[in-house]
Amino acid sequence: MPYKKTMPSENVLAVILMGVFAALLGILLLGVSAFLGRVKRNPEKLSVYECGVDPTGSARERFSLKFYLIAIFFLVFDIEIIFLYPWALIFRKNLERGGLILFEMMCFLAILVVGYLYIWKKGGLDWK
Amino acid sequence: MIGLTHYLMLSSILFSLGVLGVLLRRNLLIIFMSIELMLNSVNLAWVSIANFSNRLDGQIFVFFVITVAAAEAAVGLALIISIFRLKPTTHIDELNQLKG
Amino acid sequence: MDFIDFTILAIKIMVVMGALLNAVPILVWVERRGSAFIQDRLGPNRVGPMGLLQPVADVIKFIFKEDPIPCHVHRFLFPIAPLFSLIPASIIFAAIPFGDTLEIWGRTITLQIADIHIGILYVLAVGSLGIYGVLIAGWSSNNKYSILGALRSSSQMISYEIALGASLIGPLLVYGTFSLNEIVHLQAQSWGIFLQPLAFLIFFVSGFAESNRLPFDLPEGEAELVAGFHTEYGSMKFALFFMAEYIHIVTIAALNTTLFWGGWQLIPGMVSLANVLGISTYPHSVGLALLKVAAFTLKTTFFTLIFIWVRWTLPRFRYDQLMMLGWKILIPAAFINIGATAVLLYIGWL
Amino acid sequence: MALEVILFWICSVTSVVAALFVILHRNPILSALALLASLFAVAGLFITLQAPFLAAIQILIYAGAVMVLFIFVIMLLNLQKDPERFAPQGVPVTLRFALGLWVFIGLSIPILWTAFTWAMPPTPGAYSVSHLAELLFDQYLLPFELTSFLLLVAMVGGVVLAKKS
Repeated sequence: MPYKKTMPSENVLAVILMGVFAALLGILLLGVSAFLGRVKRNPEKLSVYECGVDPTGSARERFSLKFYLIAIFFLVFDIEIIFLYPWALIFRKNLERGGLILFEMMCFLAILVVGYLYIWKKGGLDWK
Repeated sequence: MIGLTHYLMLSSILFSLGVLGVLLRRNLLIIFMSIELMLNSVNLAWVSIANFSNRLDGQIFVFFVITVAAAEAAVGLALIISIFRLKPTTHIDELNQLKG
Repeated sequence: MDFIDFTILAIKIMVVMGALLNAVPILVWVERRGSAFIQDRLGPNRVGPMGLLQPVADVIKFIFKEDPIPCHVHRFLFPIAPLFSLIPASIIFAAIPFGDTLEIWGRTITLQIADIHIGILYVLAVGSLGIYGVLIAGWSSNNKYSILGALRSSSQMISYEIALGASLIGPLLVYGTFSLNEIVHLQAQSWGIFLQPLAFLIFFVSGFAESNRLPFDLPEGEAELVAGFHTEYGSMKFALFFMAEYIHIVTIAALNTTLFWGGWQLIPGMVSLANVLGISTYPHSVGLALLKVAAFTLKTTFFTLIFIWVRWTLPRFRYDQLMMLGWKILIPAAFINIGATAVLLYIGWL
Repeated sequence: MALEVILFWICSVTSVVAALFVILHRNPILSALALLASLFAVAGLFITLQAPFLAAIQILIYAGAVMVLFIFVIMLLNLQKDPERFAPQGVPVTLRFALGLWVFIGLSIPILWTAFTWAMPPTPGAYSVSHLAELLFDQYLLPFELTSFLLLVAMVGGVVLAKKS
């Protein structure tokens, strides 16, 4: 299939153009609706939505740390996946040079599986 | 033409903005963000030198710098949270007792 | 990048974005009629024949309904938040090849907006930005329900994103290239599904969780959290979130067909069949190219309908079941799939 | 070529302006979003420097995971606007500003002074991602294996610190 390999900067232009198109569309719709749908302001409508009950206390008191733990694990496993990508890319090509590449990644994954089991046992993953 | 000096000047501007952020601001989180900014400008310098010297080693270092920066951010923010639990403030000047 | 290339690019973007935006009202109509059919009731049939004009009525309602910005809300971030989830959802489509090359007036046009050399990584990177729409909407509306809903739905999207990323490594091992265009070319003989069935399963399930669709839409569960992160959102801003969700569904369905079901390849082994029957597989004939685009759209609509069909049949997960499935079942399964594919490739079976 | 120059100037201006916003803004969430914009601009610069793989990783890890962690912490500790931008007590602000400026001058003098001459001008598209991957897995194998220990430590550290309830 002879097709012209597009240069990275042309791809960036295409992506930026598409992003601008979507953004303009969103802003256009918001603008039209803000212009056409006149807002009749009254205090009841603009207050915090609490199923009709008056809001009590500040909206943002502290939350359980569970969300924070999940974010840390997400970050660490995301980095792990980042290392898997270049490995997966050249895995098939490097198979001729013997299984060294397979062994390298298995050590990398083994250490992280130890970490995963540690988290599992320490209860980082389960949700009360 | 965009030469290497353009990129290195840009990364030095970003680096000094990060240093300014660390020095001027008293909020722990903003200091942490300016450290990420400094790391980011170092990455930019690495990649531009790698590109202009036609070698890939610079890109590998950036790969590892991003990994270390992310792991450091995770543990650093865990520290900030445990400090916040002792004393509900992220204002750096109030954290001057070693006790607790 | 001369002027003609630019216009071709602009036309391609217009066509794709037009198709995406028209798909949203059609999907709304299909969802309403489909759910009615499944629950054995009629569904909208007042506006126009068989309720076909119902989506048009919705759009008009959304435009004319007043859209109050409540006073306690962050003035700058509140109206911007829907764009944060609309833009990443529609940008992913730039890398998806919806057809083979087309030859008109001596110029070969690749039916793909941007043949990005790191296709799979680009899709994952932009996909991971969808979380910001949820987070900023939840934070800026300054309301207890929306903040808790935002935290819950973004931590759900986070945990299923690892499974999504890990499941994409299986096909990458087999194909050995990031570019989605080459992946579709490699699937001429046998589609990805036959080589990587487990990866398809994990990708499909975490696709549901990424787009907050049932059975994973607990944060919008009507009973507990009122409406999750978009509690304070009025007419058009809510419609934008709604549109972003539907575009996200179509994008995940399109990714599914590109990676596992042979993108625009008509049937597996199509080339050998054509040789047997003697049909000219002249690569650039317009008829064949349009047939391939039709094959791609057919498969994508099939998977989008499955999204809608699942929504009206499966009950909703409890939150701890949802997180348990994500962390304790999908992620180990994805890593087992990676190890198994690597070992099979090493032995030489795959 | 004109595209590369335009892309360079757009990305560099946005990254500097966004970096300024990170420092000057009093509301932590807005400075987090400004840092996000700066990361995107630097990712764009990576693309003009023929490192698309790094641009994707920068967006995936930095913008997609680290910044989400920051916003989670900001929402978790529900931080409000800082009372004042630069706290007056401690070392006077002008001295701190001068120190920052001194760092900038110290950095930019050698850069501007040396005329960079390279044996070969950068050949566009010389290296692809698979070159990077092959280099990673044979010459830089040791750091690669050590990063798994680093990740293990980060995981264990995060759990121990955060679960001390």
